[in-house]
Amino acid sequence: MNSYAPILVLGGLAAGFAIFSVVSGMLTGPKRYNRAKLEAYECGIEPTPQPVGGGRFPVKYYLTAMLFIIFDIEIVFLYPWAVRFDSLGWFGLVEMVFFILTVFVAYGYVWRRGGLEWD
Amino acid sequence: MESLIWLVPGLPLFGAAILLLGGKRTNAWGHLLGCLAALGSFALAAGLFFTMLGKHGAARSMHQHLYSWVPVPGTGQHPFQADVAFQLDQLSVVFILLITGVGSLIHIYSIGYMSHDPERRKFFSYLNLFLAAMLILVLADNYLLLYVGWEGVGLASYLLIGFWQAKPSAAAAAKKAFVVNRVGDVGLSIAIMLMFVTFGSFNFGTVFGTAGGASKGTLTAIGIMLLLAACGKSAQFPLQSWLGDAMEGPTPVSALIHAATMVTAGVYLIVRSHAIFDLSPTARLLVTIVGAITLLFGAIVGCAKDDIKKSLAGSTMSQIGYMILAAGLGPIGYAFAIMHLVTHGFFKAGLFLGAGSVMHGMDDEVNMRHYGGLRKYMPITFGTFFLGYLAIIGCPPFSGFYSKDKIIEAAFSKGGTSGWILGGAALLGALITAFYMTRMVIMTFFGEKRWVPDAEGHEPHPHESPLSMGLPMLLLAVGSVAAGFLFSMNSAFVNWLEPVTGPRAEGKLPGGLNSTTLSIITLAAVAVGVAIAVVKYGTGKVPAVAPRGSFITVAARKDLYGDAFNEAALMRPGQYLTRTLVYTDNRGVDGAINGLAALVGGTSGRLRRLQTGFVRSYALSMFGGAAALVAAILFAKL
Amino acid sequence: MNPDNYLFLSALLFTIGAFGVLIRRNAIVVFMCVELMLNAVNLTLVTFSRMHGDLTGQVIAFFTMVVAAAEVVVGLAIIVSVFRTRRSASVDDANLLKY
Amino acid sequence: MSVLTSLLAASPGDPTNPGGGLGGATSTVTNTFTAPHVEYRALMPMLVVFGAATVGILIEAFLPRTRRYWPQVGVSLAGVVVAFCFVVANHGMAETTAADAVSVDGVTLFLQGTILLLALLALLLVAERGTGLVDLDAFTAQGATTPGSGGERAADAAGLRTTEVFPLMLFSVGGMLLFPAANDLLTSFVALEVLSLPLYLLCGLARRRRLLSQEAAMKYFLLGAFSSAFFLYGVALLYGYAGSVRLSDIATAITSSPHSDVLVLAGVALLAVGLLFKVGAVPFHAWTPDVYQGAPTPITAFMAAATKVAAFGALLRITYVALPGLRWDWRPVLWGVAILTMLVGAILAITQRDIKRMLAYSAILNAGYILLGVISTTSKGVSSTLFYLAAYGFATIGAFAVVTLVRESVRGGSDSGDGGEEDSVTVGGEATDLSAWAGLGRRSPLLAACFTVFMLAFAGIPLTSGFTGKFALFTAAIDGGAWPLVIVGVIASAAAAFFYVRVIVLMYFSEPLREQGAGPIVVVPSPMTTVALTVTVALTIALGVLPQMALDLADKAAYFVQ
Repeated sequence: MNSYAPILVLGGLAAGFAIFSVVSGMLTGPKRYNRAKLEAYECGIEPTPQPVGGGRFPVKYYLTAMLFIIFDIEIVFLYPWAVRFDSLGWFGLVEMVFFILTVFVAYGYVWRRGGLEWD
Repeated sequence: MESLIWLVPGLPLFGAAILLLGGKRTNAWGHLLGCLAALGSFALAAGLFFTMLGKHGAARSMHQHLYSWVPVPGTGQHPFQADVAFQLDQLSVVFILLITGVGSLIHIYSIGYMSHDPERRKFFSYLNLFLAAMLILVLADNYLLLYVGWEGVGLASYLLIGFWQAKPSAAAAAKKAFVVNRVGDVGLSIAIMLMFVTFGSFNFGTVFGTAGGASKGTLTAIGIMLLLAACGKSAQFPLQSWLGDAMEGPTPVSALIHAATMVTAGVYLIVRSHAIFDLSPTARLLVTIVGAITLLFGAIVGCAKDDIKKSLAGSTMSQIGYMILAAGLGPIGYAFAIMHLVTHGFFKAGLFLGAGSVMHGMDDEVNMRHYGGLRKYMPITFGTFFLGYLAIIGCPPFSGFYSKDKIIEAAFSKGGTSGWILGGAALLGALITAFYMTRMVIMTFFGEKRWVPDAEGHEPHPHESPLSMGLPMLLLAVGSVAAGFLFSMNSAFVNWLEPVTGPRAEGKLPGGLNSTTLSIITLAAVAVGVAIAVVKYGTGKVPAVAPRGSFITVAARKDLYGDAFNEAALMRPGQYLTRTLVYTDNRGVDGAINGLAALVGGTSGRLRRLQTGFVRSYALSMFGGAAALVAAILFAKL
Repeated sequence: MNPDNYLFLSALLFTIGAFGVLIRRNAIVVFMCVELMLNAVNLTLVTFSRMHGDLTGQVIAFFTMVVAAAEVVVGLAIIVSVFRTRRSASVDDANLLKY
Repeated sequence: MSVLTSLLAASPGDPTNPGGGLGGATSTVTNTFTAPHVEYRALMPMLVVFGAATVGILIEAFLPRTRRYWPQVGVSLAGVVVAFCFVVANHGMAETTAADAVSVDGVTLFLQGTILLLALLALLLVAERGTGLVDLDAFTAQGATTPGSGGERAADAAGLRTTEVFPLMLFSVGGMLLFPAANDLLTSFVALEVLSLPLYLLCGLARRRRLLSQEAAMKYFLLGAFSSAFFLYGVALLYGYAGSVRLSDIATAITSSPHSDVLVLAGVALLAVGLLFKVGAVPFHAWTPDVYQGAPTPITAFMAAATKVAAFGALLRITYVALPGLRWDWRPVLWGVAILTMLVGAILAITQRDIKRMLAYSAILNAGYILLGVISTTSKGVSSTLFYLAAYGFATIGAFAVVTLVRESVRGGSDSGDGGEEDSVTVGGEATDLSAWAGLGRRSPLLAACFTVFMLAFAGIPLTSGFTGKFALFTAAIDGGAWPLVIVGVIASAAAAFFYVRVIVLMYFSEPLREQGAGPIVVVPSPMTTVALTVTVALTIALGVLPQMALDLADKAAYFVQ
């Protein structure tokens, strides 16, 4: 357990600071509300209204999410290579270049077939 | 040359395949391709023959192994080895020359004969198929491959007899030929099974080499089964009834298959298997009896028929009876059986082609009573037919004289009472042959015209047939004239076959006869036959409608009640037996089988409900299966 | 901590996933349950890897993750197209092929 | 202490740190790394196929829609043919390569050759687009459109073609090539997924009856993913037992390990679930009929033939290389599976009314037969399995090729919706109901004759490949002591002969169905299907009449490298 103690201490400190900030703001700050202030974010894009019954997202979200996952997961092979880059040497480099090239082929397909376009 | 043996049956087989698969696309040139395949095969056969002539002694027997069909390496006592291999020896070379030679001529003849038939291409494909199967039959080096060819010629024969299947009679005839042949085929298959059990091989060499080691009873059984097979294919008593009806097929078919080649397969089978018959006198005796009965039977039938082709069919039956008789006589007869087979191949094919030519000119009329006086209108046909006639009745020096005379002599020299009976039968057969053949020639070519107008009132206009039909007839006539003399010179034919059939045993003629006196007696019998026919038909008027005739004539017209016998002795009891069997079968066996089938069907119907279509229930079955698998494999261990 | 416990946990997760496949109707959820099974296996692999002191197990886990991601893409494509046709993602509604 | 703990306490685990956390694994890594030797020649068949698939992806990306078809066909066929040439050139090879992940030996090469030939024939069926007169495209114009929607009609009218099927098929073929060659279980798993994932998608791309097609894809996908989870769990357990996933290491661990075998046995059983699922053995067969029926017929042909070859190849390698030491444990289980598979396949096929479904049950039945070869554990068993897989594969592709040609006729109107004339008859979807096949022999004798050949081959009638194959399998099984299985096999064959022959009887001796005038019609395909059909008929007969060469080849190929 000893090794985890600093983490716990750090966590406790962070939590304490967060609670202190919020509570002190609530207690000391002025309270003047208007419509803009009631939004979830005070600036930027207006959030999409939540549809009735849980609702459905357009398929575009699914597509983008899928593309993210599939390209993201390839990183899994890059990490070990990056960590052991020195000892893997040229062999590792060449293999990895081939791997990334293959991923680029998939990327090219997605791009040309309009997978990256939102509309 | 030796490596080309496979092409001999291969060429017609390719021809048949191209014509059958090509369909209507090959209509324009199909007949030419068919002829080319046959001629090519003949050329190869001739080449092989000359190659063989160039060799001596044992080297003459050539052998080609193509491949082994599913060999089962020696697990049991007898490893199952079914080879596709060809053997070309002195016997098979005679056959392939006859088959491809006569076959080619008949192919050419058919171009003219079938020229008006819309299905000519199909006809040629069947003819090619027949050639291929027949060549496989005679070239096979083992009984299994021989069986393939045997069934193949049966199939081709069935297809060709029923070629005009729109005619109910032709369809019925094809079916009859097929069914009767099956009886014989069963004999062959049983013989092959017996051989495999006894000798552990199908190979000719192995079977014949070890035949001496088998018991007499086994050999006799094999011999009798082979005889049954020969009876079926060669239309011998008691399986003769199909041949007459087979004349429903186109005439070239009758000439090629039902006169020259296929029907002689039985003779080939017996001569090829001589090693087995040599060791079983009982089987041989049966063979001679069958031959003698058939030769008389066929001749009598031939006397009474007014249909020219059916009369010739009776004659074929009778002549093959001679060959079977000769083959049954053993070493003194084998070579003569084959020699008669070859000469018969020439003259009978010629006679059939002549008959076909007559029919062609007479608007497909087959009744001889409606012919008459055709000599002047069809000189070539008459000439060739007459030469064939002289050959078949055994008039010296035509080919039939040499071969038939020898058979009669061999029959007498068998010795003992049986020798007298067989010889007498053969002699009587010669007399009757002379009678019915003379009758046929007179009724067809001589006398007054008895032509009958057809249904629309057109008089027939007999005319000579085209060259494509005339040429084969001429060539066959040459064979009919010369073959016998050539074969007999210095016993050339007998010596040629000696390595296959074994040395010929010289028989001794009984009772003060010698070969010259016997020849004279035979010629006298022939002369008597001719004389009776001339008196009966040549002088008076031949009635256009057959008179009632004596009871023998009536019986002979009905094929000596062959069909009636079959019907009474086999069909009726067979039907009765079938009905009884069907009854017990329905009640007993079928009850069980149907019950089982219903059980399976019911199980199936119930089980398929498990296939609910719900993916979750499939997953459940998989999960259960996985659990069961784990449990089973662990349980098996614990 | 005893590594056995990880094995038990992963076996438990695997079973939960398998039962989820058997009892859930929504195709997406069924599929997520399959993913749960795969991840349970990952846990097993990593545990064994630790116990053997051998990296192979962890490498296999990497591969499994990638394969699972590819499976997600393919699976969701199929499920979405089925959903768009039938307006339902229930596996029990897809029941035309049977017997 | 639980069972597991006792098992693992003595396993070659981590003795120094039994109770520690999971953070110290890197300490075991050495700092030296030697690049593995990769024998590229041995890998060429797979590399070529995957390369061709990648080129296919690029074609999809960079060529305009209308010009993709021929390049795709060309690249796919060329890829498969070149790969086949490499397989032939590699004959006699016996080595493991790529860090022992792949073993190239007789069995691998024979199966790879078989898979490539089958893939070539299946590609011809997939590439079938009909002639100018009829459109025989089996695939939907655009997979993303909803069936029956305006979008689908628009895509159809625009003449769009789904050419992605070619790279998808090639990826699948690549996975199949790797599956029987995989020398460790990780490679096996990856190959299994690479071959399966494209197939899931291909199943859902049918042009007609898209609802069924999508349903088939979903079922296949969910169950396939389910089964691969089991497979993976099996891999994990074997890894836990042996400390390695290499097949030879597992075999060594089994013979040398003093521990109880519970872990390895459970692992083997779970591994078997995944493999038996792919070959369609009972009780993991439930997907087969549904998926075979719903998938586009060319894909069904490909799946039924090539997947079976690949999956049995993997099963052979795993059982013969990794598990010979456990022979006495897995054999009885496989006995049960084989018996169930043969009986269920034969019995259920009897009551099927749909030709594709019937062929699916026939596929299950045949999987049962092939299991006999696996069970016999002799080299004769291996060679007979190899031969049977090839014989069965060709006949299957041919049979499904025939199915693609028997079509329903639609009176008036076509897909494009101009249903003005009453008398025009257009070609509809495949007439898979058996009643539609009545009298086919009269309408199209040649096609009926082809189908008869395949049915006779399935029924195991002499002079067809099926007879030779069954003969070899049953002989091997008897040699291996599995004669009760052979008895079940023969009984199943007898029952099976019933439904095979029934189709023949139906085609030749039944009056054609005449409902509302237009019955089913037989379409004339482009040369692609014709070639595939001719080749399969020829091979089916050739393997029955002249099997010696192929049997010798299979005999020679029946060796594994460790």
